[in-house]
Amino acid sequence: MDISTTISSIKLKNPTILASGIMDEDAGSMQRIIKRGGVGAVVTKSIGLTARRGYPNPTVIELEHGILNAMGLPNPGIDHYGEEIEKIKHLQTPIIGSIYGANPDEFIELSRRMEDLDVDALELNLSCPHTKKYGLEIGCDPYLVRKITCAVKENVSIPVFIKLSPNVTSIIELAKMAEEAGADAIVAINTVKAMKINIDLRRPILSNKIGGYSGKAIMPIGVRCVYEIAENIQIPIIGVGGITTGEDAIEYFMAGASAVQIGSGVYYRGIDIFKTVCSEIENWMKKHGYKKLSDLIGVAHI
Amino acid sequence: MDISTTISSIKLKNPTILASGIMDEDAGSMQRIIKRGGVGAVVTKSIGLTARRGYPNPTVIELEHGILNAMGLPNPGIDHYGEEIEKIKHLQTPIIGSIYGANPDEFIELSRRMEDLDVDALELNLSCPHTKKYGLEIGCDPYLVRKITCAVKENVSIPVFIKLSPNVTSIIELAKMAEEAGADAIVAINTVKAMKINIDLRRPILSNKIGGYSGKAIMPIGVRCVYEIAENIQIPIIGVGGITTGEDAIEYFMAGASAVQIGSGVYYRGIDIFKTVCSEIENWMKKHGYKKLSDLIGVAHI
Amino acid sequence: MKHVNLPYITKITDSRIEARGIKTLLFRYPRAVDPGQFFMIWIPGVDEIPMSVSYISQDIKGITFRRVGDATTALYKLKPDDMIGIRGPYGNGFRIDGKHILFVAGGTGIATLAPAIEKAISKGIASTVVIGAKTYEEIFFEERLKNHNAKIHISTDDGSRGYKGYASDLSKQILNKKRERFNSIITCGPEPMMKKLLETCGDIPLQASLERYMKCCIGLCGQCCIGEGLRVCVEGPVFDGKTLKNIEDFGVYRRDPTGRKIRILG
Amino acid sequence: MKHVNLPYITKITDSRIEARGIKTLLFRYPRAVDPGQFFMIWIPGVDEIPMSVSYISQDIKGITFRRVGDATTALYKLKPDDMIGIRGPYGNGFRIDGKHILFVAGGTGIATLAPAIEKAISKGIASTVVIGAKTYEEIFFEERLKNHNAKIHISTDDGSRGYKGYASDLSKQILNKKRERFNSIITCGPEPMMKKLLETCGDIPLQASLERYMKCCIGLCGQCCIGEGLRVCVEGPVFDGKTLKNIEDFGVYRRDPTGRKIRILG
Ligand SMILES: Cc1cc2nc3c(=O)[nH]c(=O)nc-3n(C[C@H](O)[C@H](O)[C@H](O)COP(=O)(O)OP(=O)(O)OC[C@H]3O[C@@H](n4cnc5c(N)ncnc54)[C@H](O)[C@@H]3O)c2cc1C
Ligand SMILES: Cc1cc2nc3c(=O)[nH]c(=O)nc-3n(C[C@H](O)[C@H](O)[C@H](O)COP(=O)(O)OP(=O)(O)OC[C@H]3O[C@@H](n4cnc5c(N)ncnc54)[C@H](O)[C@@H]3O)c2cc1C
Ligand SMILES: Cc1cc2nc3c(=O)[nH]c(=O)nc-3n(C[C@H](O)[C@H](O)[C@H](O)COP(=O)(O)O)c2cc1C
Ligand SMILES: Cc1cc2nc3c(=O)[nH]c(=O)nc-3n(C[C@H](O)[C@H](O)[C@H](O)COP(=O)(O)O)c2cc1C
Ligand code: FES
Ligand code: FES
Repeated sequence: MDISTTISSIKLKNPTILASGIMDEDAGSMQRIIKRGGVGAVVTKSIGLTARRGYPNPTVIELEHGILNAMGLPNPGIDHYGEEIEKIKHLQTPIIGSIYGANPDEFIELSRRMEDLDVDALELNLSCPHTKKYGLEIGCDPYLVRKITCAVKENVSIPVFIKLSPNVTSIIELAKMAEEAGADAIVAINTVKAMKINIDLRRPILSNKIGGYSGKAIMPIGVRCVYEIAENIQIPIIGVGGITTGEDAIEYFMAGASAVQIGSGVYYRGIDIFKTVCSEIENWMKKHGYKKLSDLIGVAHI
Repeated sequence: MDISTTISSIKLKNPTILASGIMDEDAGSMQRIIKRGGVGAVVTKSIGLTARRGYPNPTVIELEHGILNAMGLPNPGIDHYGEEIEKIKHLQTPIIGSIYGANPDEFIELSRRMEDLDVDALELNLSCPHTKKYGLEIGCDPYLVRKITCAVKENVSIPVFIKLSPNVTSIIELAKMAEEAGADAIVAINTVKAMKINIDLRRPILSNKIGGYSGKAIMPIGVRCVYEIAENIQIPIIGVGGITTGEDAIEYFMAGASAVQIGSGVYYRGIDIFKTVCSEIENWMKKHGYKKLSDLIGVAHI
Repeated sequence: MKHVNLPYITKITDSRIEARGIKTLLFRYPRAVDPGQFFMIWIPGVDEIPMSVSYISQDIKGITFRRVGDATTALYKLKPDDMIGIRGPYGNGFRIDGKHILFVAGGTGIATLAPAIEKAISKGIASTVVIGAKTYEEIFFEERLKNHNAKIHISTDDGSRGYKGYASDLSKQILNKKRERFNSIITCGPEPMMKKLLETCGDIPLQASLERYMKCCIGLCGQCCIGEGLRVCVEGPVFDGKTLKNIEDFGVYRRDPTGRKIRILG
Repeated sequence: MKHVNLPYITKITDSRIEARGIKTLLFRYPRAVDPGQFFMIWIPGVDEIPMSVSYISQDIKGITFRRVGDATTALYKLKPDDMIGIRGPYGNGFRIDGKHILFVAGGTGIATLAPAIEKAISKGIASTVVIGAKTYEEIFFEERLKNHNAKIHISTDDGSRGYKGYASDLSKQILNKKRERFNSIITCGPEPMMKKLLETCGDIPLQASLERYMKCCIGLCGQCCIGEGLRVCVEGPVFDGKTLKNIEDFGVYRRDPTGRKIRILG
């Protein structure tokens, strides 16, 4: 059974990737995910030029059908995060550096710094739905997506992945722009803008009021996005949103994803979810007579 | 306990409304909802100029956390639907006529016809996510929303509600355009674009592939939309999406909705859901010392 | 098999021709199903259509159908190991009680009634069965039911076997002779036939299984509604005579997929 | 109370001052909680912060805290009938077994240990308790524990009561005298104190309850991780000595809300 996969020049021994923002604030947690979880690759927390505290708590709550968060992009800043990356390089698992910025110049600066840290690829977070000025405002403007992608591509030689938001009128258009601009892969999706109000206290629970919805509930939205994107571009897609089982991952592969990221699933099924999902994928493939993962990718486009 | 509410000039004895597309293809089913369900108002199926079969089956499936449908706007056309409306007029429950069209002229024609049928208000479906040419393509262009709203307002004298889609970059902008153009209320939200693939058969289940996600999973998305819209416009909002309990409805009221529509909830809790939700609202209000519904509307904006 | 309303993919385990243009497909479906309930059968790339359960055992269920259009033709072509999607069972099913039940089937209606007849007999209820068909080549399930000791009467429109005429007419004869014997009538077939039966059954309680165009089958879309919002997919497909008497459209109108009323041909 | 990870809104039923700047709040929370577990306490409009359970009864639970900043000051001002949101309980809690446990509390650490001590005693386990505080006015729960027949030793930094010095030093003395008596040490307090204790406890198994900046408490955000990805909110807050010996940062560094390492003041 061959479940290895390739995204641009990055070879992954299996198609499960730790999603950005989950257990990746420090080297130790990524190390645990790599060693015990058995991931194919990790994405770092989204890192900016300077440290950010993020929003006050509550920042994460569990809803009936998913997880709602508004962290506010907390991160120690690229100056401090470097040492965390240093510490996990020896583990031989691809590291994808996630970055966010307010404009093309910030993205350029951060990309160079990340490349200097020797990460294997970059993930441009153009899609955080709840942080003003960062993310969504940028990620929903096709021309800005193109501009940033071009700018970064001109400045680094490692592969550049563009992470898109589902909170837009046409994710297809954004994906096309990114491809045109030279992106090496599309990552879809980030969280869905949502809100939970506590009626006893008559107020939104999250301190930022609006947050991003992830976990089981959003999976059909993520699958739709990946499917739509796959019909319109040639570069690989990394699927993310609501994956908790091997069958979920297979649904994403069939929609057109070459690999998947898992975030909230770590809550639903624990740190071992990556291993578990891989063995579920293998079992399913065995049972259904598939020999390699690539035989599944995009087959639902009929 | 006063749970009556007013949307523009329409007085509702209670704030629960049957959502468009659910049990409203013929007079009999609306009659049952009115008599046994005890709704405050009904919205008709979305009606066009001519009959449409809609898509082949499968058109509706239940997912783990919601309902997915791509009916394809089946309807008998305005010529035939008139008699259904005639038959329920005597029931003294406000009837909101839902219409869809491909351009402003179709909307004008349909609005006039609906007004002639003596409905109490119009709901312009600018938001069906899965029917090409109708709905989303129109509903995501702010200028088209304004144009259609203006055109309809100039041609009828009954209140005009605009139903919006969450599948857009900024629902706020659309709501503002509708308000500017003279809309009497905003209805939010229609279904969320989503897909379910069957991995055994390697294909999307719905014949239209992409469908609209409704039911429990989408409630946090609907609440967010209503909250965002309420911060930006003055006209009333009707909240819809995922409501199955009185507490769900209260969450929408606190987000800014003056009334709510229920669709998929009819599946989760049966035809009686409208009555049940009303008594849950009343019980909650009693327990928490509220006397009238208006004391709840918008209070979560702090 | 977590979600009853999401197609469960299963393989055809067996198929057989029952009569001219009539086929049975058997498949693994390990969920409890009652006689009179139905499935939505997904034929990928073609359609999804309602079909009554015609065979019920622990793990294996079956459907029996006439080839009439695209979907049933595609179904007809399926062979063992081909895959279909099943959701359901939907609807209420028959109430099977009393001492002696008269079953009246028209056309493929016998497919729907067969499991009910077997259940009645297994409960020790005397069962008289009228099987009506256009012509002798379209009669099926006669042997199956004889094996269960049902008393069988046959009618054909062309008189090629048994009584010449409609099943409803033959039933009228039977009822006229020994009306007091029956304390229940259960029927499935063309609506005009069932309507006639309703008119002649007098005060014998009747249950009729209806067909309407189906889409969601979970009681949302309203496509299948009759009378005052009765959902054939939820409150039906089996309705009792009292309810049917209040439904103007019974035997007269149905609605097509657009929702438009269509006259039912007699 | 369906969702453990969504704040459950409850009213303060009672509050009391335990010592200078130390307050207990009691509230209805009908979910099982073990000693050593903690809640996230939502003070609407202010913050949501972690707090160990300090009182456990069937329906009523309590927290006991020191006023140190915005959130604890807001909490401090709350009166009966004011509402807060609670989610949890989170974390693993203490393993309470053996014959004789030495409990060592520094500062508000005794809030976390009190329910554990009560449980130990109710299980018939001899309990020796060291309560360390800056000064005599900040000692609390002494009476509460005496009532339960715990053997109590007091230390204050300024010598205003009991032993003059740190709780860890007093514990060292106690251990030096009758080390063989204890088969378990359980501690909660400033990390440098716990680290010292770890160094002196030798082969007596030790459990220490740690504090780290908390956000999600459901093991996702990674904010609270120490060592090789141990989540204080899930695998902690109680860790055993063996584990702690492998954690370089224990007693030395913690991370602030940005994720940056901050030296822990000794
Ligand atoms: C509850 C129920 C149980 C049924 N059980 C049986 C059975 O046991 N055996 C049997 O042979 N037939 C049964 N039918 C009828 C069967 O569903 C139709 O024959 C079949 O759908 C025809 O599909 P088609 O594409 O081959 O024909 P088409 O050419 O599409 O249509 C032929 C007829 O079938 C009807 N039809 C098509 N699609 C649907 C649909 N989604 N829902 C309802 N009617 C539809 C059409 O309205 C038309 O009257 C049942 C119908 C219902 C509602
Ligand atoms: C598992 C656990 C159990 C705790 N139990 C108790 C207890 O029983 N009694 C008690 O008095 N204190 C307890 N604390 C500490 C308590 O959470 C802090 O004192 C409180 O958060 C301070 O908030 P503030 O806004 O008043 O202070 P601030 O001025 O905001 O900060 C003061 C200190 O509290 C820390 N703090 C602030 N927010 C958090 C947070 N979300 N998570 C962790 N630390 C934070 C800061 O990092 C700083 O070191 C516990 C902490 C943890 C992690
Ligand atoms: C607590 C939390 C923090 C997140 N932080 C980030 C982030 O920093 N950068 C980013 O690109 N995505 C972030 N995400 C989004 C995830 O990477 C992922 O796109 C999303 O959660 C959907 O996947 P899931 O359903 O598997 O969680 C975060 C998600 C969660 C739940
Ligand atoms: C089966 C089905 C059919 C629908 N048809 C329509 C329609 O014709 N017009 C329309 O405006 N909305 C239609 N909707 C959307 C609903 O009116 C509603 O906006 C959506 O389902 C969210 O509400 P819910 O979660 O309560 O179902 C339909 C929804 C479903 C499930
Ligand atoms: S088929 Fe949709 S309500 Fe019956
Ligand atoms: S607080 Fe988020 S992982 Fe522990």
